[in-house]
Amino acid sequence: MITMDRLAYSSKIKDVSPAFKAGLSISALVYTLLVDNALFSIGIFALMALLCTLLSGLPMRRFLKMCAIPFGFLLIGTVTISVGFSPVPVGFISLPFWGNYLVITQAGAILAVNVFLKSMASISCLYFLYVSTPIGCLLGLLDRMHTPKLLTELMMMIYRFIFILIGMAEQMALAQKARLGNITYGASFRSISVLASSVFVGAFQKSTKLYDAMESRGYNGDFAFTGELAGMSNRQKTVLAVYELVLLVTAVLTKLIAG
Amino acid sequence: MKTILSIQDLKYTYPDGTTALKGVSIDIELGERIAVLGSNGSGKSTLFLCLNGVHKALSGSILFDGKRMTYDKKGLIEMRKNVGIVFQDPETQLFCVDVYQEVAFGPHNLGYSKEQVHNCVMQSLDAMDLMQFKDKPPHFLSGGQKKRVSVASVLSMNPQVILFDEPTSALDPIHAQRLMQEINKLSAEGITILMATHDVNTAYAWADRVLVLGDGKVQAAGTPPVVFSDLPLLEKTGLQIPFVLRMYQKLCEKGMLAKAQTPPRTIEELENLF
Amino acid sequence: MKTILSIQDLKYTYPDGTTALKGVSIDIELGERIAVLGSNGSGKSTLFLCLNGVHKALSGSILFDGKRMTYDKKGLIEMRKNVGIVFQDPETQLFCVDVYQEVAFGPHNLGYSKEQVHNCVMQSLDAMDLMQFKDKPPHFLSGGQKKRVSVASVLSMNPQVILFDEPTSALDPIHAQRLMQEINKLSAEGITILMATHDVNTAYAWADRVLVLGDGKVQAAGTPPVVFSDLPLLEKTGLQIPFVLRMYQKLCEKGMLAKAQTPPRTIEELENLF
Amino acid sequence: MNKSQKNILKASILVSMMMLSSVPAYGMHIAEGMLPANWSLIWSAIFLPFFVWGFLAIKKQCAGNNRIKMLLAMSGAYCFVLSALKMPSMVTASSSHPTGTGLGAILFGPAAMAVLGFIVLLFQAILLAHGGLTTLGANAFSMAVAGPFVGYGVYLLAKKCKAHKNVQVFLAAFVADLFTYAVTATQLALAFNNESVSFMQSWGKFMGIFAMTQIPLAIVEGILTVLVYNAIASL
Repeated sequence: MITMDRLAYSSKIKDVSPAFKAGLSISALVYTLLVDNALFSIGIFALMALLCTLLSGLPMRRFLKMCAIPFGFLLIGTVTISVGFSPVPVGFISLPFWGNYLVITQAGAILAVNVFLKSMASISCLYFLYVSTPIGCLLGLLDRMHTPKLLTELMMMIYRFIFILIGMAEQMALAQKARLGNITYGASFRSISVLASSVFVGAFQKSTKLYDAMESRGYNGDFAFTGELAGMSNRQKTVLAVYELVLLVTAVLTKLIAG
Repeated sequence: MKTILSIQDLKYTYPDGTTALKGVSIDIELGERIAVLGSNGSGKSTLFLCLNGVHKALSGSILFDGKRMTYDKKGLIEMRKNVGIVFQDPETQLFCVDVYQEVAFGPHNLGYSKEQVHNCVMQSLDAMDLMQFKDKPPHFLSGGQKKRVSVASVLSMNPQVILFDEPTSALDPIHAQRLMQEINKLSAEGITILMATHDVNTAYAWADRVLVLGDGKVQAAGTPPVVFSDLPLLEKTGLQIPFVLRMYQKLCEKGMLAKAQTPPRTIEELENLF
Repeated sequence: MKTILSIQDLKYTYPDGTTALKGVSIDIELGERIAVLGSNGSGKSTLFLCLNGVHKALSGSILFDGKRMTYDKKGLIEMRKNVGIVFQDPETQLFCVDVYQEVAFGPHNLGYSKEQVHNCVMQSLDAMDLMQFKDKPPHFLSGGQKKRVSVASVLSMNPQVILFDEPTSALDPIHAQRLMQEINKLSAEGITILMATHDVNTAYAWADRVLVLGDGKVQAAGTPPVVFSDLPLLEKTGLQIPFVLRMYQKLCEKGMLAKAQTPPRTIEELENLF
Repeated sequence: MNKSQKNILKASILVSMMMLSSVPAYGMHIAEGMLPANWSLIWSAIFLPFFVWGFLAIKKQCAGNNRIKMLLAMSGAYCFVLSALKMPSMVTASSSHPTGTGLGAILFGPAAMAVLGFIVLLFQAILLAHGGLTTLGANAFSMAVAGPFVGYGVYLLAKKCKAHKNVQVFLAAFVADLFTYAVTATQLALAFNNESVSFMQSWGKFMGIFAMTQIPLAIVEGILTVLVYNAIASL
């Protein structure tokens, strides 16, 4: 499985303060939701595309490819939103439906486009955070923000275990394929069910070994975040403050103009 | 000699962009024993997965018994029936509830009738001396037993070629030796065997031919004494000279031993020259 | 010589009833290199887990530097600080988010301050040549790199004794050789090393002393030439004679070589005798 | 395979014929940014008490037993992998994701699922770009609370009625799946209704889309869960 966390390690700003990067990303995300304006969404999307490519060094092609991941199911969702009901045919499209009509009106279409743009903009905000910040730093940031310890502990362990299990599942899927495990639909079905149960058993067998390994290095129930987190420099603090101000002003202006 | 597998300019790139095979060509004769050498990442595992149709080659072709391999359903069934892979780690090769079902997995997928499946399973279990473990879950067997189950699970499809990926790597010497005997038995029955290994001594003693892979290409292919006498090649690919060959050459060089017609392959053969 | 670990009549039975150690006694000297041989199930891994306090011995005792090991919190911390284990499969040894934290896990558990932890981590990362992978999660690393991380994660606790469980088993020759060099470097710095292995040739060439386990008991312990010349023992424990020793003995027997003071341990030493 | 499993397999093949292969599966996660800010907050607030309850339950379980903490983490990782498994589909390589909430609830209990489900959703957002942060509350409520709870309830009920074990497990997974989708549809309908489209109409739209794509999937997942559960139980 190709996961997105791989991208963060080739980022130009991977060692920059995660709080700074989270500040850039999360505040833009919040404003996108609050302002809820198509032009504002487009602006945020463009801003994040710039941050991802110029600041973090992600190739543009890669960024667009990533944007295509949620595109498909966002489209279905938003098309559904755009559909209205009417006793008479109105709008661009109307389909007879149990005595009424399924219609797409201008209002419906605008709502759908708005939701679509807002969603893409929000996704791009998170993408910036993901492609610039290794997971270790994100979890460190959560820890720094006084997330309950048990929760960060579980998250840190789960992150690593996910890849242990994925590795196992992928190897197993290859071995199944090599013995025609996916040759018919029935075979695939059987394969996936034995795979899921086998991974379950494997998970618990591996957990014993991992626990031994943890104990052998003195594990006493304290699985703390021990990494190093870069702090925010004064320059970054200034940049972030200006950034917030610009966002705020733009947001207010957009709201005023759009009514 | 009849060519059973003919590989022509095979190329393969993983979805993440890593090019694992950069044009591999080799003909494999029926009944041959081939040792495949090469460091990790040299493309051994990828080659095996291509030969069995799990990975679809980007370009180039694989001919089985003269017929070009196709990736439609019929072609894949053909290929996976005829070429079996025994993976390195039995832990991830075994996934069924018990040994019987594990061994039945392949024949079942070939669409055999219940009786046919049963016969195939029984034969392979017998061949691998696993009858007593028939109803046990594979997860609870020992390493050596698991390995034998993984061989049986491939054998039950009656393949003509079996690819072994470092079969003895996790086994202790007793079980490793036993497995090698089983492999030799299969070879004696006419099954063509390719074995990926890191152990130059085993490769030298066992193989009819050695295939050295490196950087996704064939670096050398030939009989063990020829390949392992090629010092620049060994240097380049990080391989060591097998003990027996090195000793033999040294002894000849010092005049302590007369040159034999063919260099000895095992320590016993070497000792017999004394 | 100073005895660093003294094991006296150690017994261990798993919760499922399997008795893995039936009374193991041995003294280990400071700075020794000991190869632990024995088939799978002979008790090697269990012994290692006992020596580090992960398994609590049923009876018998372990003395570290003359002090009897206790299983209270302080005693366990002592033991785990002083005796580190590098497990066979790095995949199930590594559990942290990135390499830095993996290596910091041990020192952190020892209650070190942030600076101390940082220093320990940096030193071990440097020693294992891993600085460039500091921020990467283990699943982005190759097998050889993972192995080095698992060594670094033990090294950062500054143990006096390190137990290696088949360190080179999954590595290709180049990476195996490199790891052996790292292990030798640690040994040269005075760290006592126990290495479980199936490879008699490595054991013979590398070890100061060989410990043969079988059926949960010590079958033999002594210098490699002595242990490997004991044919009934080898027969009983399924071990083969190391190639160099066998060759040397054969050549001496045939009168082609004069007996040396001590038998050669490596192929180079053997060749120098010619 | 025993006889009942075989029958189930046959049935599953039949069911899969019903699957509308041309309709791409609708992700059951609400995408990032799709919900208006107020609904994001409301659903987070609704999810919070369940989360706290699950968290306290886990904390009590883990107290003084570090091994349990690790087993829980392993269970969470397993839930992630389960939800990322590619389901076989009839045509081409198109695939969709089973939720695994039913199985998770049976194996680990609904309280643990509230926390583990939350973490799994977070990692799905980070690693796979499925779902998101602002919709985490809504998604967590539907997938980590509503689905598992109702699924688990149905499981207990079926147990009480002395239904066949396979039926218990099937119903748990099937209902957990459907209920998750129904809650998601409700969440979307609540957020997207106005003068021209009433709540009920909006709900009908989203349920309609789900019914087309997810009912067959829920059946398939139910059968799959039975097979997995039996395989696990037989070990």
